[in-house]
Amino acid sequence: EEPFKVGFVYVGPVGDLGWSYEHDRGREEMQKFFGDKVKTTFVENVSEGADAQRVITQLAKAGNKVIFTTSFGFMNPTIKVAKRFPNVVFEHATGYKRAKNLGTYTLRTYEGRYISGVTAGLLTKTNTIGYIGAFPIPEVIRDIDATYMGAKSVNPDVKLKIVWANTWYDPGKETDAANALMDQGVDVLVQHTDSPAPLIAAQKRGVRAIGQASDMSKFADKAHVFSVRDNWAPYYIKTVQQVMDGTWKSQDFWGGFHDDMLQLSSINPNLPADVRAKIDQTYQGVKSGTIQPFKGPITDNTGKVVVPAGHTLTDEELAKVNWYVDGITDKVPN
Amino acid sequence: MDADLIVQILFAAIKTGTPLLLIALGEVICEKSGILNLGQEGMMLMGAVVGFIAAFSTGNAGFGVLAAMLMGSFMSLIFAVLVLQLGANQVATGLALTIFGTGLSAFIGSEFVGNTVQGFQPIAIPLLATIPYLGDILFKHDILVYLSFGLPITIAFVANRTRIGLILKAVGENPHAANAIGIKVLKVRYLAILFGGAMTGLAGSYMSLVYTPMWAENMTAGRGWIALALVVFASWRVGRIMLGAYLFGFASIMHLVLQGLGVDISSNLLAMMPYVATVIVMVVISADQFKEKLLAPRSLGKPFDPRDMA
Amino acid sequence: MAETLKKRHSIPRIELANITKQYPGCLANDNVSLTLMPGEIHALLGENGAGKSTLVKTIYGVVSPDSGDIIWDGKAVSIKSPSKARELGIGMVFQHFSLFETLTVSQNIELCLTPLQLTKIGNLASSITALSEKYGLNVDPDSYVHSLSIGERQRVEIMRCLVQSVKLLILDEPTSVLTPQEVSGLFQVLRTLAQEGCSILFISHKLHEVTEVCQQATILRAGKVIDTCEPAKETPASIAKMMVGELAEQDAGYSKKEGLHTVFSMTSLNLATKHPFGTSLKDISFELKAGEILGIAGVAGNGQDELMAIISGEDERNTGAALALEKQSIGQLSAAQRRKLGMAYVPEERLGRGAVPDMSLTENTLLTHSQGFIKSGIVQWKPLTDYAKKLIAQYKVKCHGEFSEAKSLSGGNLQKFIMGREIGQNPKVLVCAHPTWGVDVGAALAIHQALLRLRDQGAAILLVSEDIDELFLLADRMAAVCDGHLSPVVKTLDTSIDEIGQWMAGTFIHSPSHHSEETTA
Amino acid sequence: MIRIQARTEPSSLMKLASPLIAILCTLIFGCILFSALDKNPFQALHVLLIAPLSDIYNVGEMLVKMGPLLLCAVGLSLCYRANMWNIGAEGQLLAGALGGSVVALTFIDSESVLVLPCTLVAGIVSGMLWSAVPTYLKLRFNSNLILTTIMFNYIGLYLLIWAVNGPLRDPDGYGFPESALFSDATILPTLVEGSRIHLGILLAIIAAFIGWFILAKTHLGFQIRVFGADEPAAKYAGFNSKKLSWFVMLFSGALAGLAGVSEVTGPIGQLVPNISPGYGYSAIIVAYLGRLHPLGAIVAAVFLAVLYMGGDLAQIEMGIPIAVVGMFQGVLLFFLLACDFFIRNRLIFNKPITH
Ligand SMILES: Nc1ncnc2c1ncn2[C@@H]1O[C@H](COP(=O)(O)OP(=O)(O)OP(=O)(O)O)[C@@H](O)[C@H]1O
Ligand SMILES: Nc1ncnc2c1ncn2[C@@H]1O[C@H](COP(=O)(O)OP(=O)(O)OP(=O)(O)O)[C@@H](O)[C@H]1O
Ligand SMILES: [Mg+2]
Ligand SMILES: [Mg+2]
Repeated sequence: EEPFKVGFVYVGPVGDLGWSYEHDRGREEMQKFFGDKVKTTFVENVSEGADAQRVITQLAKAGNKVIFTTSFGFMNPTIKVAKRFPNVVFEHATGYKRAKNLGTYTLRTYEGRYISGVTAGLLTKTNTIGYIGAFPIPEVIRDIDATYMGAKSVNPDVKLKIVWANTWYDPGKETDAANALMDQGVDVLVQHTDSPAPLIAAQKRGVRAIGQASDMSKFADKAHVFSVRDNWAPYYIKTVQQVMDGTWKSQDFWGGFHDDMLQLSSINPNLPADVRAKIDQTYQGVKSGTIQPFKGPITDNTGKVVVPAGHTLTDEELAKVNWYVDGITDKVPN
Repeated sequence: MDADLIVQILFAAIKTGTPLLLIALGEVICEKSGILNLGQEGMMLMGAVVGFIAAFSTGNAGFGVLAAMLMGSFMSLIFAVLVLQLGANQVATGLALTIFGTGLSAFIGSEFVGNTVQGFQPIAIPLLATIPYLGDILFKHDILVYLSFGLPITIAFVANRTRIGLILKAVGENPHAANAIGIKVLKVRYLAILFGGAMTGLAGSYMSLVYTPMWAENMTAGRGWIALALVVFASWRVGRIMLGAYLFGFASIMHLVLQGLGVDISSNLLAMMPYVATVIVMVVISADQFKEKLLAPRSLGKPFDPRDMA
Repeated sequence: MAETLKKRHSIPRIELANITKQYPGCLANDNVSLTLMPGEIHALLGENGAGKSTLVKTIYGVVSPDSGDIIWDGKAVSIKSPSKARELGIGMVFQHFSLFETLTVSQNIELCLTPLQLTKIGNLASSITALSEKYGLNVDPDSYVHSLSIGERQRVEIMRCLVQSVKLLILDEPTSVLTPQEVSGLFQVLRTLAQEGCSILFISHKLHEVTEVCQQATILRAGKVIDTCEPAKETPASIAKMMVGELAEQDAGYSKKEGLHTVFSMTSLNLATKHPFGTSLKDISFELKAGEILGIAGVAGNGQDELMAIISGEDERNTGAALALEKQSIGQLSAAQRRKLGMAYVPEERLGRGAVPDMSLTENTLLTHSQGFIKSGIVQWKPLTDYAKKLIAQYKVKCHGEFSEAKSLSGGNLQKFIMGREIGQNPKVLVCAHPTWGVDVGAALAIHQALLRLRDQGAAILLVSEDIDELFLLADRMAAVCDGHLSPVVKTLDTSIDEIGQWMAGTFIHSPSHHSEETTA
Repeated sequence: MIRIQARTEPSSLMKLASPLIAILCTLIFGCILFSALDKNPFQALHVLLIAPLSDIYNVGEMLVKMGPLLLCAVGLSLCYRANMWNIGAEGQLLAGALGGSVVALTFIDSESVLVLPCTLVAGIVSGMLWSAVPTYLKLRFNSNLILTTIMFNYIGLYLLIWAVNGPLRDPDGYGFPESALFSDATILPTLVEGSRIHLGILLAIIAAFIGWFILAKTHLGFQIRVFGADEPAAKYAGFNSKKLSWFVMLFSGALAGLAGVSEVTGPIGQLVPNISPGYGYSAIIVAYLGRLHPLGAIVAAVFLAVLYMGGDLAQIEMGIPIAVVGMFQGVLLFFLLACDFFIRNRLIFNKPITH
């Protein structure tokens, strides 16, 4: 019997230690789960320009039944290809356009950020947390808000400093960004870029930092607080299974701690007990849904009420967050 | 901005400028001999990956540096054979070297992704490090940075004050004449290219052992190109290379620092800063046409075949 | 004298036996044998491309021969590199200078010495100064080569050989760019060296020089030794005959002509140099008439390059009415526009300026001769090719054909081609620099005749040359430049080599009244 | 005994044969490499070099990839022929994409047939502008062109990123850094139904012929070649070096700008941050592989497009990591460059001349 073919398109190299790296680990686990029944193929380093459409088409032509396109920039190319191959299932990560044979999926990374914020708020002695942003897209803006709200919930005096690295991945530049923040009194770092460089920089300066996307504890045993790991495997297994069974339907899926698609990994054993306890408590709350970071009332930093009391942002609304919550002194870029 | 912050920024500018400085120092020697090697990015990646693997396997960062320099030289040897022996075009060969090095480094490094090594620790130099401000900026670095302080002085001395420097300049200005008076042009160029390769390898190991002690694909992120531009920026003068490298380092730190300070300019526009600054400084300093012309190695990029002597 | 030398030293300084060197497509040296005694000044003669340079490069270890032996002081040696040659005591001044312009004189000299020699010499700068005095060479060790005139560079080249106390000095066309005074200075040095026992191998196309200083001569043609002679017993004409075989009437002297109306004039031109080491032009005025050749003598570097550049328009500064062509001011026009008005130039550097080395002769024709071969921006290759063929045939340019690359031609042939190209445009004014530099007698004759024909057709010719004999031969009127000043212009028949030689040294500069009188006359 | 001897003139036979020899050498190297990796070498080579041309779809995609490479390379060929070391095609391409997008987005509601030409012209002009600045700095302030064009690549990139994050961002795009999709009126027509072969590719090929025509047939082209081959000769002949510098730089800026705007109005259909996977840099290789000859650039651009596509196909079909493909491509380029040696030299298998 022919194996069931599944294709993946990555924006970076699988060796980037961050985003594409975790997608590829998800692919590997899925492959392991299904064994010989499934054959996976991936194409790495695919440019988000004209190349994407070709690569996706070629994967479809090569007989892949499900194709995961794992970067926002692949959205329009995926749509175009999906139209031409109605019998192939497409799944696009982080996008918002769907079709009958095209679903979307993303992570509730803000859940992890909220826990990061709480932890950072407790750990900071200078009351200044640093955030290394990649690009000012809604996901990052949202996560900055979540981080700040988490920190504020335990430390009313906390300040958040944001530096945009304008890259998802450039270890050197991320190091520079981390240092620039630490130079300005930051003593806990949260990063939204993919390499472990900021943690290493933090360790050198005796500062704490929180890992992103993958378990980064190995790189900085002392500085590392915990990592919020992206875990795509459950979704990949579920989706492939559904397509095999013929039960798959196009939808917009958001996975978080509840779905085991986010994981808190390698919590540093040397953290103070009370902090560890608070992390655990927050984690349980977020996982069970008793803590909802974007629950009203929330005002943004221009004084406008952005979430009225009694309302919790829907996924649809979460996807459009483009404001900083009250207390962040910066302006949203552009 | 308080004094402490300024000290920190300058400290960081030196660290950021160091890999650029190392590459540019190697390339300037290479260019003085008349050879333009655009393969810096590929050689640097190879240096980074091999340095990392060696340090990781032996647990000794010193070995890592050594291995990286050897690897850099080996890469540049490929370039040298093509360009010097086979007369291949220098620009195209350099670009091919970058493609090759990027691929090869990713290939051999794939198993080492996700590891870290104990790189070099900072060493505060006794006494000097206690000088207010200056001590904090200059004398609390790691060994490779100190090496990068010493190298420009050594290289400037060799290039400007010794017979070796004289020979190098002669070969770069007019290889035919140099050949006619019995200088072994190809040998000089081989050595210059290999030296450039070793320095780039060293810069690579600085990235993967010191700056961010890990290996990740394509981790040098275009620094090789900037370093090439620096050589031109400095009009082949070692002192100016140092200035340029730190200036560029400073500008790339500042665009991040300014954001943290809450300056209300788009981060993308701030990110242009190092490049715009480089152009502006360049325009200002290269106004003296005649001096510039005297400084540029005249045979740069031109092929030389000792057999077709005039 | 040669006999006695040979008797005194029975062992030759150097002996070449059956040297053969094959280049792709040409046998440059074919079984060449030659013997040189200590203290002997030996001339190596032959047309362009006869293989002279190749032979001496073999001796100096730059070129390795395919076969043949070199015997040095009685012992067979193999000279693999110039450093080996210098170790033996061989020094060489190249036809195309091998100096480094961005280095100082003493650095240039240092590069030619081994570290061992350097330590032996000790203070290089002072030994350069000492040698300068001894041989009257006047070389400043600290100046940069790019700031030196051609004559000075030549002296540096010679100094380079002298500091290492040579036993054999090879000079490849050393006099082609020197003034008469400089030439006699050089000969003085050579004689002194010879008396000290140094052998000298001397290549020149100026045969009267050969008869003046050389004791022996070897003549090459197409790579083969075809004759030897004792120059003292010959005349330039008889040597020329040996070299090129049958030759038309040698420069017996041509008739001088009176110019007609003024075609081109320069009035009170003052111009600061752009080049930091160039010469500024000071109050230069002269008139150039149709049907005459005006010769300008001068030691290289006295403003000739600047004068040429401002006349041709390569120096783009606007000189307005200071330059006039047929009473119309042209100082504001670009080089291309001046060409269109009927001005043509033959630059001193033929390869790399007068012609593009890597382009065919057809394309090199188009370089300056575009009129008639461009239709609405499109090059008409067919007629152009035909025209190039015609030029080649008319001026007897030796080459494979109109598709040969310029660099594949010998210097003399390329010079003939360039002359032909410029003359072929029927210029009203032809400005011509050093037209026969390094060109053999046969080619030189052809070029001279072409110039005279052009003059007789009514063109105005400005001839800038360092070869004073050539000027006397060709020019109808003459002047000299020194340090950017132009001497009075006089009829050639009314002056003497002596007077012009003095003007070249600047004796006229302090009598401005005399100057203006003459030029407006 | 084997000796190497310089040829009197370059061999035209070897000009054709040397790439073939190089490819042969690479095939042998590839066999060894892929065997060592436990991949079927013949299949791998097939996928890398033949498959990209194996069916209509792939050929079409190859052309899509080739278009921008060719446009940039033709301009660069002219620049390099004139000794203008323009490394800035990448920035000029991005500027073209950005400039074109501004027009396309301004008139996004218009259905006029004039919008597309206006968009293209805007792209071309932006590309020219982006090359004009370094040219001006060089001619006026003597600043080094290599340096300024590299810097302008980065500046262009950040300008583009700034624009898609700011003024040109799709207001309905959930804040993602992308512009709105262009209207149909600003999309380049496709030339073959069902493929992505767009007008830009045709323009690229026309540009190559224009480039060739200029160099080989016009007086302007002749002047460019003289200027590049021998600057003193060009000055002696009275050619206007400033005019020629401006011409080649603006020409190459225009073509690179056209490449950029053709990407956004062609296969991409909107402004995104990643317009170019480094076309402007790859075009340098294309220009050199094409021996700085605009028609040679066509062959070289096809060749490089095949290589890049082969790289993706090798991942899809055989799971060969892109790193290996990069290595393979590097080696192929090495061989190509090395084999040019035999154009200028020959091997002689007889004994040296003796007497
Ligand atoms: N490197 C070379 N490759 C091929 N042919 C060469 C080379 N060098 C010289 N030749 C050829 O060898 C022949 C002899 O050249 P050579 O330079 O020795 O002549 P020459 O007698 O010095 O001429 P001139 O009087 O013009 O200086 C010429 O035909 C020349 O074209
Ligand atoms: N009739 C002709 N006579 C002389 N030269 C010609 C003629 N026709 C074309 N050419 C030359 O041939 C060339 C035109 O053809 P081609 O397309 O091969 O360009 P190219 O400049 O020769 O480039 P390359 O030498 O790199 O191949 C030009 O060099 C041009 O000068
Ligand atoms: Mg000669
Ligand atoms: Mg051709």
